[in-house]
Amino acid sequence: MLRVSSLVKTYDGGVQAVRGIDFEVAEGEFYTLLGPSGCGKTTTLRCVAGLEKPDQGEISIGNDKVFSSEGNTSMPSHKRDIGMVFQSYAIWPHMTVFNNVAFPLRHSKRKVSKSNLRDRVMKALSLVQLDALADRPAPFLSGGQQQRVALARALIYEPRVLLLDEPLSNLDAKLRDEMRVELKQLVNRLHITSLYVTHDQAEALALSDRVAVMNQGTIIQEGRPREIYLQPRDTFTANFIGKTNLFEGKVVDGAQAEGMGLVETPVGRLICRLPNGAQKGDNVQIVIRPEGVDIFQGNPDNKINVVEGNVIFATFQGDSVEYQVRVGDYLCLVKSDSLHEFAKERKVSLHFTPERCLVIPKTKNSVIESNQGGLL
Amino acid sequence: MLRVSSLVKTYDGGVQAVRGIDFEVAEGEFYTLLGPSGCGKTTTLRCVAGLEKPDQGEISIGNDKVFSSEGNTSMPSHKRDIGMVFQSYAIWPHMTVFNNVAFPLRHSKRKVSKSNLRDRVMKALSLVQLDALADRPAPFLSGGQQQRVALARALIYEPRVLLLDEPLSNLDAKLRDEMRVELKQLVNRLHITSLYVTHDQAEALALSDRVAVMNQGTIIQEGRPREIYLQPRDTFTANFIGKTNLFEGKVVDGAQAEGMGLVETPVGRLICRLPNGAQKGDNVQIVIRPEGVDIFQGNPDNKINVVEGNVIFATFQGDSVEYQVRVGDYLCLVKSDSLHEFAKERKVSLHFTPERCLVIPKTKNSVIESNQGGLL
Amino acid sequence: MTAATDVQGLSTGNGLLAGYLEKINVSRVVFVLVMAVLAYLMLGPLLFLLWDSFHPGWEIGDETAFTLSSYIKAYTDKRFVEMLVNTTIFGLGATAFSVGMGSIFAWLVERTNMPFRNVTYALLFAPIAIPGLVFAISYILLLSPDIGVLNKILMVIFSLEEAPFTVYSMTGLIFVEGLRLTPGSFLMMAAVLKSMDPSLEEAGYTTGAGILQTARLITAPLMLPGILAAFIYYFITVIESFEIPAIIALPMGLQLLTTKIFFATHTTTQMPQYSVAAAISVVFILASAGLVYLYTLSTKHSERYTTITGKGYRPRIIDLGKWRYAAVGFTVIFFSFSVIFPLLVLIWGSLLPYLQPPSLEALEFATFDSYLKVGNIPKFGLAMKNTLFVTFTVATGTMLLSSLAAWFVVRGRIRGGRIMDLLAFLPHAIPSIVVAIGLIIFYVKMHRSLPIYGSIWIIIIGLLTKRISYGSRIMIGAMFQLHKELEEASEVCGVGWLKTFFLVTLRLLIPAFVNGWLYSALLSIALFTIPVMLYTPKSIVFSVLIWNLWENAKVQEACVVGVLMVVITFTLVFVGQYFASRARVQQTLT
Amino acid sequence: SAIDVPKWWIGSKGDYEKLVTAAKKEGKLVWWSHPDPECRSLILAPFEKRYGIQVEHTEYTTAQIVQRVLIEGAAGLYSVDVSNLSVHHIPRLEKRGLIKKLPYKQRVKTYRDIPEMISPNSTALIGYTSPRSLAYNTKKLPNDQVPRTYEEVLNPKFKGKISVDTDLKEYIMLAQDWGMEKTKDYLRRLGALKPKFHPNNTVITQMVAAGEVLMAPGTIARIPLYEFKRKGAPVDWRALKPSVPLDLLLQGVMTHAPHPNAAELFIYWMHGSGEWLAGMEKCGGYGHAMIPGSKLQKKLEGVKVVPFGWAWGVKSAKEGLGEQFRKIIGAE
Ligand SMILES: Nc1ncnc2c1ncn2[C@@H]1O[C@H](COP(=O)(O)OP(=O)(O)OP(=O)(O)O)[C@@H](O)[C@H]1O
Ligand SMILES: Nc1ncnc2c1ncn2[C@@H]1O[C@H](COP(=O)(O)OP(=O)(O)OP(=O)(O)O)[C@@H](O)[C@H]1O
Ligand SMILES: [Mg+2]
Ligand SMILES: [Mg+2]
Repeated sequence: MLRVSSLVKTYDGGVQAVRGIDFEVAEGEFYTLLGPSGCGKTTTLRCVAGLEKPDQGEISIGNDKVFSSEGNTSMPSHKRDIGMVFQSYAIWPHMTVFNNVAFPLRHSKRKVSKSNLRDRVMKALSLVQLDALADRPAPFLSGGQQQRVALARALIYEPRVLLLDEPLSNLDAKLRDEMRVELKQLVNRLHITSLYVTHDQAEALALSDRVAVMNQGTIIQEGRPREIYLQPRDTFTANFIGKTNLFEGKVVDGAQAEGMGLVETPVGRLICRLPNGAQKGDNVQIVIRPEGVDIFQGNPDNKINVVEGNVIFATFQGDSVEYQVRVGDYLCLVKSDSLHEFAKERKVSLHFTPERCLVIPKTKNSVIESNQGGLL
Repeated sequence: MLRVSSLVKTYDGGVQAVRGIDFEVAEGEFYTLLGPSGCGKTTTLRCVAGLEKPDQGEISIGNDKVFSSEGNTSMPSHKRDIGMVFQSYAIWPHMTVFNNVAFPLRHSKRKVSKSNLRDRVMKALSLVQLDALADRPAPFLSGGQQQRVALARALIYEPRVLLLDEPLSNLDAKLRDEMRVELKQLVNRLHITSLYVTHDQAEALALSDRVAVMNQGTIIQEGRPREIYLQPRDTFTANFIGKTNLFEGKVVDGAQAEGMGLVETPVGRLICRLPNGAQKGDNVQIVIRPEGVDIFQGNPDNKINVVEGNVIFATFQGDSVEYQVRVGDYLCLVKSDSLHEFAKERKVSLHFTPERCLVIPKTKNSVIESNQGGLL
Repeated sequence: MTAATDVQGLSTGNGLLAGYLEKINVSRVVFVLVMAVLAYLMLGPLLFLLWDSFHPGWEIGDETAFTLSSYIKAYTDKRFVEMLVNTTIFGLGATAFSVGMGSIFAWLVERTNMPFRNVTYALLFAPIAIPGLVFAISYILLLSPDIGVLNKILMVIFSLEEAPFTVYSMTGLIFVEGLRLTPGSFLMMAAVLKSMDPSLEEAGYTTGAGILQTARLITAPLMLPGILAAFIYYFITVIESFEIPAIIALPMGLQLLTTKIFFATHTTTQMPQYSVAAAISVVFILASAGLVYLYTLSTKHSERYTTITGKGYRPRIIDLGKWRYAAVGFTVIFFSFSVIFPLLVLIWGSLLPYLQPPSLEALEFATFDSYLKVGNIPKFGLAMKNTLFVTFTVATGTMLLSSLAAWFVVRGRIRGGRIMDLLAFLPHAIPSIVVAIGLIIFYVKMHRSLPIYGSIWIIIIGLLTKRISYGSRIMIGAMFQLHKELEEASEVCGVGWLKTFFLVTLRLLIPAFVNGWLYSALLSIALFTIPVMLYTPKSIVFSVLIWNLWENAKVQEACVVGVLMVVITFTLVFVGQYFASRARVQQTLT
Repeated sequence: SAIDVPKWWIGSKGDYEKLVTAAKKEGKLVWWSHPDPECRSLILAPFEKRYGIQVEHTEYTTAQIVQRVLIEGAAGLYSVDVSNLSVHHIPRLEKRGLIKKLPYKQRVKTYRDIPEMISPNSTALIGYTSPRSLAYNTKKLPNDQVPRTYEEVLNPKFKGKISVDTDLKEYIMLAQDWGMEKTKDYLRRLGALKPKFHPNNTVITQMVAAGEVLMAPGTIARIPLYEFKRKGAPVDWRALKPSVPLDLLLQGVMTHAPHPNAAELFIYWMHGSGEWLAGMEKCGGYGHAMIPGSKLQKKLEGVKVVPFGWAWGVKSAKEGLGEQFRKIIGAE
């Protein structure tokens, strides 16, 4: 339904915002661009919307080539038949809810009869559960309601593609959770092709059919949420999607059963999942999610993948407690059940579940960032 | 250190923003006001800061009564010796980082010598790891850096109380996590009395020594994070702090061991933790957090507190999967390990850990909200 | 699916015209149109000015070769340096005074709980409508060392030998001119203040800086780009104006550049020398271009100063406490000078056969006759009708054009936005008399193809040319504050650029539009140089009527019409404020 | 025919009939002249009534008028029939062929009898004359202290209390009588008294009336002085000795007048009939010092009058005498 190829966009100031991006979104698919601030997500989306003119590349929606640097075509925004939800919602404050939603039908080429208009607007509003507020002036809405108006306005004319730029990021934490669920259900129900932009990994994982992790204007990894989280292909993805313990290591024995192998790490030898083709002696990196580490007291029955350490810091997070545990010279992040809490300075044992110890080839750009476990 | 009593504030428009609030923050304590948008958190904070004039009540900082409606005293902001971090940071764009931080020492009554000034500013900057950027103009900072400048500016003169109004809410999800850790460490280190405002429960739980849950201008419950999350005193708190399964129930047997009792619920009889004084026949509500429910397949060994249901919806969240499981007429929220996932429509068993089934007395205002488990 | 068919139509080559029309980028077309209109409005007078300065007498058909004589005459005048120095002092002084006052009032009205803020807002407009001549003379009646009432009173109270003040001094001149320009700079500064996040100031208080310190160290520097813009605009206004200097500077023999222009163009003992006036105007134009360039340099990063709007932004009112009364006192004193005294003199003048210092004796002559006979003033009805037409057309035209230009300056991804900015600003530097002659020449020559010479339209064009600079300043400022996603949301959902501009952009900018409209309208009513030069019996307007009444010594009638103009002004201001505040209420809630 | 030839017409009857018939056919004429809306009916009504020709009058200053005529003329656009002009404008318009030579003296008795009324090339007519006198505030300046001569004006006690029109036209006229040196010297001495310079007559009269200045030598003794006095303002005027400058305001018919016959008839009628002069005198202040028996002529009897000479007007304009004088007195 939507195809973007070799997209390049450099801003006037010389900022290379997008450096050759390719992706395709199938009909009805929910596709997310996920990446840190400034990585070019919004730029890509705006190119698709026709609000920014790319320097190179091609963009097709359905069968229309809406942009092509070679063909020198560039269809203006208002002819692309897309819907867009903006980060600021961009609800027009001088209109009522009804008029906001009716606007695309009234003032674009797709005019409809008056009675038909009313029906369609009310249908769109009931879709987002706002039918009761149709006549309220837009400024008198809460954030979540405004967000829903923005959605209804983008959906009412059944655009071929729905573009969403961090639609939830201006909402309260609580409301964000609620709207996330609502949005997912709505999009599922309508089976609408969506391109979503966010820097919030939880959002991306929860909503998407497929996620593209972006950094510095390029796509680093593309895949289903599960793939992205559980099998990051490099440290950037691993780090960006959730918290991570990251160890340097060397493969000691690559011949264990079911793709498992033994790796020497600064916290000891760990049985890990090895990638295909990993050889003994390879320098690798090991990615272990905090929830892949069990924390307990006393001596374990099984000594495999178990190390000892001291609790440095414990953060109660409601549904879990996050610990920073010192193991030798390393700080390990551990996430565990919130019902019990290990006090600071307590001596504890950590068990690294072997199948959650992921080994990835060493890449050059693996910067150690501040919120990951790592060297003290 | 800070005492607020019977604080009332009504805005010109007639909005009763704060309706009688009392709390006390001990020296060095980190105290958080947590509540939904519009509940009066900011108003309370601004009253403490002297940016808003309360209608009634008393506010003391240290030994000074900075406001008293009876005594008719009202100390202006700049004499209260407080530090404040604004949601928008309010970094002055016409100054360098250094000058922003030096401002409070230069232009208030607490003037210091020039060499001393430089030292203190640089010390404050290194506290927030910005010493390298001292001479950069403020507009050329990223959000996280601006946030840290705002902190340094508020801390440099060692105010008696530090006030923070959603300082993290304008940051990216990733950055927010990082800054949360940083803030917690900094405040711990400096042992500074802090009053924090947020609507993000995760933030409140992770950062605070004590949390006050607010709603509609009043404090609903006050306590340590663990208390607030694990022992909410009513459904508002339970609901607002994290996701919750909420059942209506009737105590069937109040005489079980160790404060446990048997409660009849729409999903079956459950062994729950009973509050003191719960009597057989009492109508109650049962609060069970999604992570308090285990999900598995096949028949369990133990049939106690186990019910069967169908997976309606599964949301992959990275570190966990959230399920909506239909049990009879009820939708249960369940959170479990992300390594395995139960497909939609799958028949599963749920185990409600007895000690995580919390019984609270039935209150009138227990509205069933949209994001909790509940009637289908 | 319309888009799809369009593209097919294009690719198959069917309906070439339809395809071509589809391809036209509306915003580009409008850009070219606006650019053309601005260039048309501005290049006419500018080219005339330049050409005439090298070809003296060209305008009246003298056959003249290229010569530098006008420049030599203008710049080798032995008092030229004196003029330049005086003009600069006058310009800086009056601008500083009016922008300073404008900023103070903007701050008081927008940021504090000073009582009577709304009245203040409305009253600030009043001085614009009082005819400049009357405004200036009223200061002679007030502050002249010989007959000034205020001086007399002070001399009695403090038993002084000599009058404490004199209006005949550089200070007096600066004071009167500054008073007259305060309303406009107030509007500019209020817009700047409105766009500033109040928490920046609050951060000042919480760190221990007092109200005044915060105002000085934080509010003022943050407003700097806005202050600078207003300063440049008013500096040019001051050095180019002659209304007040004619009554106050001329008598004391104070030499300004505009004095020279006045003598060159308003002489009856020889032919007017527009070329000399033009040569001097080049100073204004260079000053404008230079200042605008400086402004662009100094505010390169001003976009970074723009507000972080959205959550957490709410207008905050500073409690002045006891200082409220001081603020009101200050306001009352200011208004006494800027509005009440001149207005009283105007009313006083409308009751008496000629202007005289207020006294009981004079009261004997007082009569309301002239009010009753106002209908007898020849052409009064026609002038009223024309004035309303001209005012509405000029104000509306100015603001529409300014809004479009502002869009391209602020949003346009089209190169040339900056040029458009300059095009809109430069006419401001061309003295009205030069604009008027330029227009006469142009439209006399064009008369066969475009017969608007002698019609009311030439007046409208003249006024439009001069007003566009203010309108565009106001709209550019406002446009910077409008989140562009509001417009993009409309385009994305299928609404074309032009419709979006009117349905969304302009609609949301109504408060600024109304302010700019009012100011343009009031100035179009009040200023007379251009209408007096361009009018015909059919296109007479109030300002001309007043001027002619004055010339015929019908001072009383002139004052009556002046009072009527003030009444119209207030009506316009109140109606305008009503609409603006309604639109504002809706918007501040976002 | 029904057309009565008036007594003032000295041309042939046929000429008159032809002129009137053609003029009536044109039905209107466009007259640009000095501001004066109230007198308009007094002055023009007799003409309009007698001939049924409508006069469209626009108030422009002579400077504005000559500008427009020249600019329009250069572009071949002609919208005015009869214009009010100053002395130095005439040769310029003649040179451009924009002002019409008419047989004034052959058609109208008054013009034949007082040939000074007609410009040397018979292209313009002196419509009215404007003596310049001393305006003074009657309340602040007792009658016995009012200067009688130009010399008395220079009394140091009047320092700063004198208003001077920035045009200095009166001194340009006086220079004909005094000679250049004396005039310049006088201006230098006047300048030393720090007079207040004002840009126009109404402002000057206003300042005298308000008492801001005591007197204004060289003020037009017509509107607004007359008007102010009539309304009770404490102002009066007096002709200063030794000589009274007399400004000449000319009327001329444009070569390409859209209504040539109406225009010609109008300008013949102007001083031919006497109705014009009567109207002007009734309406106040206006007059014609050259017409025997007129109010102004009587008033100036025995006074030395210095009219603006035709050649002098042109010469002084060419040399920029006004500017030179302004520099001497310190206004520019
Ligand atoms: N109009 C512009 N002119 C110049 N540079 C720009 C412009 N818009 C964006 N950029 C730059 O291009 C890069 C990519 O910006 P973009 O807005 O696409 O990032 P993003 O991934 O959406 O980030 P965020 O999560 O902060 O919204 C950034 O470095 C940004 O500073
Ligand atoms: N200046 C004001 N004038 C009138 N009403 C106000 C003003 N400021 C806040 N309110 C109202 O007072 C109530 C409490 O506002 P407050 O800002 O304290 O809420 P909050 O808890 O901080 O919410 P949020 O999380 O959205 O910041 C709200 O209903 C708000 O609309
Ligand atoms: Mg973005
Ligand atoms: Mg708040």
